[in-house]
Amino acid sequence: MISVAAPSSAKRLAPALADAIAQCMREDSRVVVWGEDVTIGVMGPTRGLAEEFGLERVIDCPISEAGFVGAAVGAAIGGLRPVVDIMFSSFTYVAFDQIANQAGRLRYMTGGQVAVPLVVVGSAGAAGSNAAQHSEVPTALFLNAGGVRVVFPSTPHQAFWLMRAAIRSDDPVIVLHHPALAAARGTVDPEPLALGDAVVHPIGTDVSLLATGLMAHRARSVAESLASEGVSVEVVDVCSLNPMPWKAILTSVEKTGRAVVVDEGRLTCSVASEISAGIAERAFGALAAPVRRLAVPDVPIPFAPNLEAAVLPSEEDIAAAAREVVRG
Amino acid sequence: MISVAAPSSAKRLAPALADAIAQCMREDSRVVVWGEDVTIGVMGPTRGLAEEFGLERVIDCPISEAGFVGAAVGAAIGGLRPVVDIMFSSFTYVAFDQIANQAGRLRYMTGGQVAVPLVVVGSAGAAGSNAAQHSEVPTALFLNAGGVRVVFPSTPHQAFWLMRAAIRSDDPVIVLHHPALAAARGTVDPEPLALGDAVVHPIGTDVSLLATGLMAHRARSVAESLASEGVSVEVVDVCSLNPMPWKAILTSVEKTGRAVVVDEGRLTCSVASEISAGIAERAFGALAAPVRRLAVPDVPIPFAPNLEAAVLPSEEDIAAAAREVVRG
Amino acid sequence: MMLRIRLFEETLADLYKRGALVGVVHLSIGQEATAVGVCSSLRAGDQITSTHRGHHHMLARGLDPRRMFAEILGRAGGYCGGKGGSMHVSSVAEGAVGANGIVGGGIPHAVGLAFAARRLGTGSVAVSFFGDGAANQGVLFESLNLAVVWQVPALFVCENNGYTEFTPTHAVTAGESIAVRAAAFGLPAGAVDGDDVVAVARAAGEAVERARDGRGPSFLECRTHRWRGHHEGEESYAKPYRQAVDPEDPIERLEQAMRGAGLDPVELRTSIEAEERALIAEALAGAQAEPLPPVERAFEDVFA
Amino acid sequence: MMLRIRLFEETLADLYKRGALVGVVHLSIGQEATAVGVCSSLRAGDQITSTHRGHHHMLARGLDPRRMFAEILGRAGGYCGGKGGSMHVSSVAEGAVGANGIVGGGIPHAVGLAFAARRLGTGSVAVSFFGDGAANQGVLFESLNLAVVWQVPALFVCENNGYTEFTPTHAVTAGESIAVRAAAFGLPAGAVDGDDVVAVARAAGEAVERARDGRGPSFLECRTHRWRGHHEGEESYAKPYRQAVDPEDPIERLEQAMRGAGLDPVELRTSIEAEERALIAEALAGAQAEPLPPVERAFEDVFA
Ligand SMILES: Cc1ncc(C[n+]2csc(CCOP(=O)(O)OP(=O)(O)O)c2C)c(N)n1
Ligand SMILES: Cc1ncc(C[n+]2csc(CCOP(=O)(O)OP(=O)(O)O)c2C)c(N)n1
Ligand SMILES: [Mg+2]
Ligand SMILES: [Mg+2]
Repeated sequence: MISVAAPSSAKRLAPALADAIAQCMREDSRVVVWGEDVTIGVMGPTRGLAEEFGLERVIDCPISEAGFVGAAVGAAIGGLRPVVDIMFSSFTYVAFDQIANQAGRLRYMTGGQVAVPLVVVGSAGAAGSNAAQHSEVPTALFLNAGGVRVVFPSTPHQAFWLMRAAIRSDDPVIVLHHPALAAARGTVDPEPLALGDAVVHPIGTDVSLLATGLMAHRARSVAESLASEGVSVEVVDVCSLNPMPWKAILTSVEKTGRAVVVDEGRLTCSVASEISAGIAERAFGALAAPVRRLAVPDVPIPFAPNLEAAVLPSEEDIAAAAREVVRG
Repeated sequence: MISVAAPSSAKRLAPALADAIAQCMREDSRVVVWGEDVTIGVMGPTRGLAEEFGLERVIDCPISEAGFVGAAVGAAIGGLRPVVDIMFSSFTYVAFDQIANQAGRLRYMTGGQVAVPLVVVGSAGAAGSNAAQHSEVPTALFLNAGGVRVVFPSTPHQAFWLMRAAIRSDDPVIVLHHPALAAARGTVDPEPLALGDAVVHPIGTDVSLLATGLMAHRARSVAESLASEGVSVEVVDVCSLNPMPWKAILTSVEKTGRAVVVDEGRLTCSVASEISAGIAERAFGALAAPVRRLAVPDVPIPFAPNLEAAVLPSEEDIAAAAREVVRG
Repeated sequence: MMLRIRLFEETLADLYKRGALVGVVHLSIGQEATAVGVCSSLRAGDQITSTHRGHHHMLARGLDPRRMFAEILGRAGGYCGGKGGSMHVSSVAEGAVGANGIVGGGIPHAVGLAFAARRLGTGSVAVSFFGDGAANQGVLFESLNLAVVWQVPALFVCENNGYTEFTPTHAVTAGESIAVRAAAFGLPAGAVDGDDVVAVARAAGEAVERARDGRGPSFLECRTHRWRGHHEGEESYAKPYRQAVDPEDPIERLEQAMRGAGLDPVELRTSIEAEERALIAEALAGAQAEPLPPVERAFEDVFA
Repeated sequence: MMLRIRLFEETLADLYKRGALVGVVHLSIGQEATAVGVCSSLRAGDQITSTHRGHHHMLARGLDPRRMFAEILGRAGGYCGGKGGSMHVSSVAEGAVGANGIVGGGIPHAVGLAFAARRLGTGSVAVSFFGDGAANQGVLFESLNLAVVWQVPALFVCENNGYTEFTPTHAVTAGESIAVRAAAFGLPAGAVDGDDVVAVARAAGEAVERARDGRGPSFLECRTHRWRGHHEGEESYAKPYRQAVDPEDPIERLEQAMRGAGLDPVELRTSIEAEERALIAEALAGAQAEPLPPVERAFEDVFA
């Protein structure tokens, strides 16, 4: 779908998510929204929807994540397209069976009899001392559990198009958004993004930085600062994680021969590990240096601001790793 | 603890787990066991315990995984050492918050005030058409969630010593056992194993096969068959996954220069991915070929025997991959 | 229909004994009346969710015994192409979105199916079957609360056979009864003799009508008996654990009722039994003649 | 003690307004009586589990305001070394295993703590505080069932302030009352005026005694009021959502009671208030003087 006019006037990330949901709700009466306090839209993605679409389609839920995610699975099988705001994505742990073992398995177990067009949207990442149970990035859990698509937009443009693609998809899709990026600025351009896309920008020749969410922002600003040092950095924003945009990743790494994967999830069995292993398998010959992983060490996110900062990959960490793989 | 006599007369894997629990219960009255039908010991690890220790210490639970795993977290903080049999490890999804967000975070969130000496034991793997919800290997989910130790013994010797180590540990430990190996034969030798150990056998020089559980058995028999082809295979049984035995893994790979990681979990963000990425980072120079990953593709486990067999890494797959990395 | 279920399950028991089945098989012999009684008031478009022990629900819902056998035998012609098996038989087109291997896992699905039916104005209802053991899964209570708050056309049917696998459910279940627990969530909740197909049909019929009329969800506890073990082959490790029950036979109960009504069940039964035996035998033969699923199928159907 | 809580929380509200706090802060102003009433019958060795809104529980349990401020400010001297923060304040040594950021997450812990106390013969009890919103989490019902089946010395205290974040709880909660839900699980369950510290203390006292005597768990619903928003700073996005409540002041209620008993609270209050103000001011000053936690601490305490 190409158009000249901007598809959304949203100028910030969270409103772009809300606008994508609103447009889908206008186009398709099967789209309904539920979750805790979605009428107020505490978390952003559902703000303003209740006013336009009413309480029949925007429904505040009790604190029963397993129950209302499970109900959304049933509603999706029953012909609706539910968008569930789970608030913080770590609350999916309370509903993990419904996501992994139900939404992610039913189509297969029934031999393709059912589709589960369900969207679960939740915040992921550390944003100022929300501590261990409200700050983590569980992307890798969803990728390993399987059966669900996963996207993690880092700009309003990505947010609008990927949320739209998620709602229009016939598969369950987890949409993650970073609380520190809720107000991130940017315009929504007419070129759509689809599940499985990556955004390569800036273009560079010396090293590929592969990152998502807040880490993609840090990677882009590192690209700028390293340019002044004469290091040409390419950033691949892996805004879709399932499907994983291998083509974009491998094209970049085969060009630069060097890769640093930056991940706000925990290191072990992380997205960074997956991308590193996949590159090693598919582009070993092109590698001039081992793929470097930067991620949260295997610790929960601490509360104190100075400790929180210490466990997240910083721009300094990213720049240092990039220099290292380039200069050896 | 070294002794000349065999510490356990168990000759099969599941009884070795049960014997380890029994010995710990004799030594330490704080050790209690609960879960569904643990008095009958449906799954094996608790069989016979009720008869010796009575219903005060071996407790049948209602189908309330979140409740009784959470209760075990509380009991562990309160001074007991609960061993919870969750039956099939995929049932942990129903209790995932209690494992990941509670058992795995409380020590950290409280600044070290509490220890959570909890063991959760469950079967992992496909064993003859138990289908999608009773056959998977969720190891990577626990490794990425963090805060919990994970072991996955493949022999009676490993089963006895690692279960013993798990119960004596002050950390939460997930003990996985493969349903197809419940009756696997072997003797329990006096040399103990600790959390973080790997078992390297057979020794070889051409290629390292890194595997766990049923896949470790397949790797060992591939080692035998390839020997007849003149390929010298070393098998590293990664029976402890957290702590990950990096030293044993790297020592082997630096010697052979070639590695195939065989994993019964799903490929994406798998243990295989983690080991591959870790080797690439730490032993890149020693690699004569890219690390190969063999795992279940990103599909649930199907019911039909021929389909189930098709999604699991077979001895043929393993042998082929080993030949490939050796002969290039 | 109860006879068909009985014969279908006896056939599986026999196949299991002869080593002709793979996986774990949970039979419903003794529980026929709950499935038949409840499904008797359902129509096309209605959906049921079921459990690991769900063959009777599926047959009562009208599924084809041949395709069910084929699924349980892991053949290409099975309802799920052999990818689901005994615990996951389903036929969405026939109003059975399916069985679930996770106890309680299917209960919230019924709430969502009922919500969708109401929103789409189909006039359909959703029924969730689950056991007494499932009455200790928190998600049941979350589902009851949602169903009542949303006033969706759903019926929750607890098949209380007294056992949670090998544990007598009363030993791990507090409170007066499961129905009483449900009632505390503000929906009509009653208990009925689950071996009396007429009583079950009457109670379920009222509840389904209530749901269709937009008068909200209901809960029905059916007290029944499990004749066989938790699953076939359990003797291998389960010591005798059952209290002496003297299980009632729902089929005989129906025949008594007929006699009470001055009808002679014998003739009817013999004729029906002959028919059903033939039907089941043919279904099994047809299923056994089915090919295995092609291997490529293992890698399909993860995503749309 | 109610005054101390009030002043502690007002101090935090003020700090928040001045931008001196990080993270999300949920205050307990208006709910002092439940915490104080319940904790008044606890002794050393007993343990409480708490929630995201737990400062009042911790203070009522006797924790040190200075170390609490330090934790909430993310300082080295905080109870959790600054790694927990407002939602995770805890002091195991003082009988508060701690607050939980996951609604309902701490409830089963109390069952296990009580089980351990009984098995180890300590004579201690475990109390779990949670809100009315948590009464829709399935794990609550699983925990009630376990506690009754196991007959452990536990007390479940539901602080019903009428709100689940910004949603009036009655709008998402079916059934007559939360206490009625609990009663269906077969334990003594009652509701009490949660703003009347004397009534709460009496009811909780009986329940704690019952637990200590080995007569099993109890459930207590305390009906109270939340004076402030769900958390500080919510005005930024939460449109006015509160029905006009005319919240009762537990402190004034106590003073009325004293008057009723012929005592003059004024003098007492002025003296206590002066003391407490000094104590809180000193505690805050002490906390603010604390250093930040050393960065190495971020990488410790994952495993024993
Ligand atoms: C979440 C979960 N926990 C445990 C099991 C193992 N399991 C399978 S059937 C069963 C007993 C179920 O009892 P009930 O609900 O009464 O059904 P019944 O077997 O009596 O028909 C258990 C514990 C499971 N499948 N899922
Ligand atoms: C599992 C989970 N779901 C949702 C949340 C977000 N949340 C935090 S507090 C809260 C409301 C809790 O209401 P209640 O239990 O009544 O406690 P109160 O805030 O009124 O003290 C919610 C929904 C959470 N922390 N955990
Ligand atoms: Mg039962
Ligand atoms: Mg509340």
